[in-house]
Amino acid sequence: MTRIHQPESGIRATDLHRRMYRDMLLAREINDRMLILNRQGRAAFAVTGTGHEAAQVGSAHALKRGVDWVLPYYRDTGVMVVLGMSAEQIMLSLFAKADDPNSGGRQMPNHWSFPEQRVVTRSSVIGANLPHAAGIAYASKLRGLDEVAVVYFGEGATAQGDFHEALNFSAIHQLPVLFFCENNGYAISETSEKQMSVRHVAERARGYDIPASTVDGNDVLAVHQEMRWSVEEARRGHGPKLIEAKTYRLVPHTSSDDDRRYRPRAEVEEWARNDPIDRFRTRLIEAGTLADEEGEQWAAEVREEVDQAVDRAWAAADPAAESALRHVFREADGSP
Amino acid sequence: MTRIHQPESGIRATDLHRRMYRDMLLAREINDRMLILNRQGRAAFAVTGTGHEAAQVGSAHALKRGVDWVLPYYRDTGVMVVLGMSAEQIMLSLFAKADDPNSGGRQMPNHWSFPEQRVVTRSSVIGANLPHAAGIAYASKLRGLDEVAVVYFGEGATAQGDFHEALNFSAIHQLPVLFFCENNGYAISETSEKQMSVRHVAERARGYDIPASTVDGNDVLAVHQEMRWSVEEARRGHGPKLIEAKTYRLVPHTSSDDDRRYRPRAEVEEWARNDPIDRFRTRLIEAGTLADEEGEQWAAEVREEVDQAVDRAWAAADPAAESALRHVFREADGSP
Amino acid sequence: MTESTYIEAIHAALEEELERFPTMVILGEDIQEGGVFRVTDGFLDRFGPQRVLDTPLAESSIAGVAIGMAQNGAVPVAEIQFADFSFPAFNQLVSEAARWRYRSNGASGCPIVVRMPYGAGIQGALYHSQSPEAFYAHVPGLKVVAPATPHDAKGLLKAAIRDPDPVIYFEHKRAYRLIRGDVPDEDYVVPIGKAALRREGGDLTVIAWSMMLHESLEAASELAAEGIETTVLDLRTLAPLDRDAILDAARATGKVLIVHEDNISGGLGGEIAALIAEHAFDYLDAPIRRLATPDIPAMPFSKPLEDYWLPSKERSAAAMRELAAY
Amino acid sequence: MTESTYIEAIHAALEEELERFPTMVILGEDIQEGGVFRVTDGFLDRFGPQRVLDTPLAESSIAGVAIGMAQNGAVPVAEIQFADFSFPAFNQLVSEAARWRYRSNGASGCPIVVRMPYGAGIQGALYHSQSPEAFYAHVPGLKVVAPATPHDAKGLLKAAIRDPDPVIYFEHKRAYRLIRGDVPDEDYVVPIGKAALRREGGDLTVIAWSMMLHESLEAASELAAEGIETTVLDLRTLAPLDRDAILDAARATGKVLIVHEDNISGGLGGEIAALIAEHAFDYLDAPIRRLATPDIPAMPFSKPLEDYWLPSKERSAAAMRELAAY
Ligand SMILES: Cc1ncc(C[n+]2csc(CCOP(=O)(O)OP(=O)(O)O)c2C)c(N)n1
Ligand SMILES: Cc1ncc(C[n+]2csc(CCOP(=O)(O)OP(=O)(O)O)c2C)c(N)n1
Ligand SMILES: [Mg+2]
Ligand SMILES: [Mg+2]
Repeated sequence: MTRIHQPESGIRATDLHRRMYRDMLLAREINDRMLILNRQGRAAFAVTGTGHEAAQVGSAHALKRGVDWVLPYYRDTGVMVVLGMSAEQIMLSLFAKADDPNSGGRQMPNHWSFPEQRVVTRSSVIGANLPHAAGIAYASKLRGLDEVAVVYFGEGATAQGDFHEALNFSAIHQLPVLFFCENNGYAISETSEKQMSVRHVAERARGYDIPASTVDGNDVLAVHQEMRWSVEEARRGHGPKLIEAKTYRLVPHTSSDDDRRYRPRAEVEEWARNDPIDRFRTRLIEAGTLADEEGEQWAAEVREEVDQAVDRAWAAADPAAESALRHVFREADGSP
Repeated sequence: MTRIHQPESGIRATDLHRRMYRDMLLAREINDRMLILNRQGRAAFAVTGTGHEAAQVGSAHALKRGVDWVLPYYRDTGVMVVLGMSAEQIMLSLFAKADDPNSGGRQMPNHWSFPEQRVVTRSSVIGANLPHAAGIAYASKLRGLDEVAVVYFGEGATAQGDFHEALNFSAIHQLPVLFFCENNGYAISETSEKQMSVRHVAERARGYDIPASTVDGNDVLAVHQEMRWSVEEARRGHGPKLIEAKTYRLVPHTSSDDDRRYRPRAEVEEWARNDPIDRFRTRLIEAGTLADEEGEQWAAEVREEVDQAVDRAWAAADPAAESALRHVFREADGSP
Repeated sequence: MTESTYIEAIHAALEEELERFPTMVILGEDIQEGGVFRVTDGFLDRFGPQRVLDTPLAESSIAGVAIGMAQNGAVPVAEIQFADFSFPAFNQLVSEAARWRYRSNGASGCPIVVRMPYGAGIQGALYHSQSPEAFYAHVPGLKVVAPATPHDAKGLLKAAIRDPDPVIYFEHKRAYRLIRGDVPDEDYVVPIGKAALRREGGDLTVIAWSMMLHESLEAASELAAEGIETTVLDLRTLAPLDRDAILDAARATGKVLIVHEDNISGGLGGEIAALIAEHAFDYLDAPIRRLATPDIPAMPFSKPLEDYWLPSKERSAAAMRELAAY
Repeated sequence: MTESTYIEAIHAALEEELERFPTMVILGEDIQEGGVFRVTDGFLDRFGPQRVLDTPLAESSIAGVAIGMAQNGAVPVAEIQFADFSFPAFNQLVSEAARWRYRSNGASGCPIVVRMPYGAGIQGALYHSQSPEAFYAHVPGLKVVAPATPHDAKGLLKAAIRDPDPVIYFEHKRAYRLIRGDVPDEDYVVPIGKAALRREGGDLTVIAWSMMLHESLEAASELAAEGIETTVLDLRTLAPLDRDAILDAARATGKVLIVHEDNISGGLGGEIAALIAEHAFDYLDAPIRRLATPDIPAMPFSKPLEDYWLPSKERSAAAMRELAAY
């Protein structure tokens, strides 16, 4: 049931690949910048996905935008970049500004909500949104719609009761849901051996007869291929799938964490040599999909984009204090 | 991973077998009587294990009494009979009398608690006591004790998040726990296809690398053999196991249920022909372990025993009204 | 108007709303065969297994799946077989459903209904008798209702189903076949958030809901024969509370008794008493009294213990007399 | 006596009890590396991985496994990383731990401690700021404590660990490094169930706990300069409540303000107000006031929203002045 996908040997020079690379660059730049802004004392808290960009961008590009439902987790800057949340919008969230599209500054950064792209709001309670994905997919099926729901989570989340209940329900009803696990080997300080007695999260799917695969999560094309196939399968009514993308976070868990306490530096360095962005760039250049200088130019563009996003977001208005009282229930003015 | 055990062809005429048969008879008599007492308006509620006696008696006889920890569920009259709870004690519980050893009349019948045999109290909340078994076993291991913990439950319970969390924790720490599932194909009215997407509960154990087996739960010797082996393995430190005993309840879910609404009579009749007590008697008589007339005599003795138990329990005192206020916290008089 | 029982009223509300909303789904354990109380009897044949959905025995996912459905155009009405079994779903209800709108800054809501048969008096023992309303009524973002009459049972359930926000609907299992009353033949809703004055009298005020309302009304009749006139307020909605109705009823008599089945400490009676003690203080002529179950972990099974535990008409009447005489 | 911080006091209590009880186990997420707040720093090396146990990310089993351990001679002290994440464990705490003794008719108890870092003021937003004490304090069979000082943090934690019944221990995360105080050098416990009078004055009474005690004490000093003398009661134990201390403090001044971080409706303040309104009614000279957070689903992340939301020293002082002038 578990298989490690190897990417195809020859990468075709497609727009998609260039687009993916660009998205990864932007996600990385946003991730890194959020942490810097925290270190500078400008952002109270940051949680980032540095190192996960291939898993996130590769998978998200397999979705039908505006049709498929997406439930990303706090590391998924890359998913949101693919779905079109701008650097500025993400920075508005980081600074908890009134115009933050996710929550108007109410939630911590990276607690996504983006109705126009069918990203539904989530809490910080790990595991709790897996049943939501099942419920969304049930409604799609009930209504005869061609939609797929994807929920993203870490391997730590798979220890929660809600993981079990969501997979069980989805399998019983053969729902169009994808369970996408970014297995980075750690839940804060705990290694995955403390979360599970099997080697791969994919093995967890066995108890439900849910087809599952383990892919190299630092290989954007391998992720993309596996995800595309799985999404198509789900859309065709063949039921849920679980994809485990093995990856690594190259940064502390959050701005509040000091990962030197629990991770050997050598391990981090080794994974840094396997940086998904570097790997992809090398392959794109080798394949002639990307010119060397383009890579540099894009990096500069992305930096500039994020610089401007930060400046604009920083200058934006805070929420008005009394607005804290709003939206407990639907207001008379007729929000959804 | 899933295997159906065949009983050995020749049954040896041992005391154990006779003892098991007798326990099954007694359990059945108690079960049936509880339901009758309810129908007669003498008991407010009854929940019974008629049909499950082989699974219960066969498994419980594999335990070390007073050493192993037992967490039975509401159907497990047979387990309690093996552990030495008397018919009278069970009837005290049915009638909610002050001397009910389980709860002093506070809990519904069959909510077992029997400290002298290491049966710990349980709620009605299905699934919730599986983590307790894991915790007990963790303490055994921590303290270097040779104990095993067994928790009994139906297949419906395997849908709960707590099932997942308990198996996961037990597997990670390789604890001496046995998960014993009496799969009777129904959770009240819901067939097992509504609870799970796999055919056998044993398959659920795959996601944890917990060895699991499916046995004919109406074959007391098959159950006993599988349980013995599993208990020994667990005691030797080889970690948790799951045993699924396929059986059937020959009666409504509880006295409040009308199973004719959801179960075809033909199905019930077919299982009645597979009654674990009849099957075992035939084999014992064939093997010469039990004489024909002994069977009848025992049945009469057991009836007499239960008659007397009912009479004595019925005559026993109710709890004093104000005693409802006691034991919220430990009292000064120094209970445990 | 047609006379019907409380359970018939709930059944009718579900049926009419299933007709009205083609994507309404009712989900829970054993509901296809009619449910352990027969509330959903006949719906499977009428609306099919996709809309009348038997779930696995897993309350967290019952709530969680309903939340997801509500995001995608379905109208989920979940059943928790007994309110006692809502605790495995507590996180879904409190952390998820209740905060959906708030945390999305009003961008999306979470219109689910969670029906919970609750309450004591049928020898359900510790885990089939609880009144956990205080937990849910404490959660901003949840609406909580507890109808006492067939009229309100139907009208509040319809209101809940049409409400844009999550509603916990407590239906009293002792009321199912015991309580009868007139129900309008045409479509109607009972607005969430409005209490109902069931009786007016100048000597004292009783505030109650669900089955305790009936006990209190009976006690009030008894007292009337003794010349003591009682105002009885049926809260109906437990969150958000109808503050005006509570304060008006308290001010009207200056003496207040609050009656509930939940245990006293931290029960909803405390909140009601606190509102009165803060906002109607100058009108009070007597201590605010609460009659509730003692602080023990839910109702025992034994009948003598149950009788000792549950507030009865007699105990209501005694407390009322005492208060009137203060 | 040695001066220490609140977090040092908790660390010391755990360490000393780990020494005292060879089968004591602390369990939770990330506690081997010291925990996200560093409370358990150094324990892994000292007591080994069996007694300092990193659990899977699954709160229901953290509580459930602790309950099991307690049956078999271990002394479990569980940590829920943030009190906000105790809701997945709600069923284990409410249906299981709290009722263990009651439902076994006193035959066995459930001596577990569940530590929960809680409270707001560190920009933890909706899910790292909550004060869910009212939920747990409502549950008969649970004891609930919330120390304000290092002295009490240590003494109540030791008392909790040695208690034969389940104790929820709320430690305020804003207090960890902010609050300092003297701690005895010798072994001691602070008895569960006893409030502490922190200040005496005849004009009004403030009842608070944990961080809100400190805000209230500062406000009281400020008011003293204006000639208003305040009695300040630190509840310390939230269940079972110290009724005598509450009623005495209320009677002493006839004017009461209750302050807490949890949202107002259904918060513990309601229960306290209700007790006073029933049992100290004749002594009251003013409405019973509550200062708490508004009825919104937990603290927002944005600093202006957080500031708006959290009761401050200034708002305490304003409410106290108003009450004194009534
Ligand atoms: C229910 C719950 N418990 C604990 C936490 C605290 N917490 C936040 S992230 C985290 C680790 C998550 O690990 P994983 O799921 O592997 O995702 P990763 O952060 O590694 O991407 C923990 C324990 C939480 N947010 N929710
Ligand atoms: C958490 C919870 N939800 C619902 C119930 C109501 N209930 C009692 S027994 C039961 C079915 C259990 O089925 P199974 O686990 O297969 O055991 P069986 O009764 O078939 O032996 C249900 C739904 C409960 N007791 N606890
Ligand atoms: Mg991880
Ligand atoms: Mg079953």
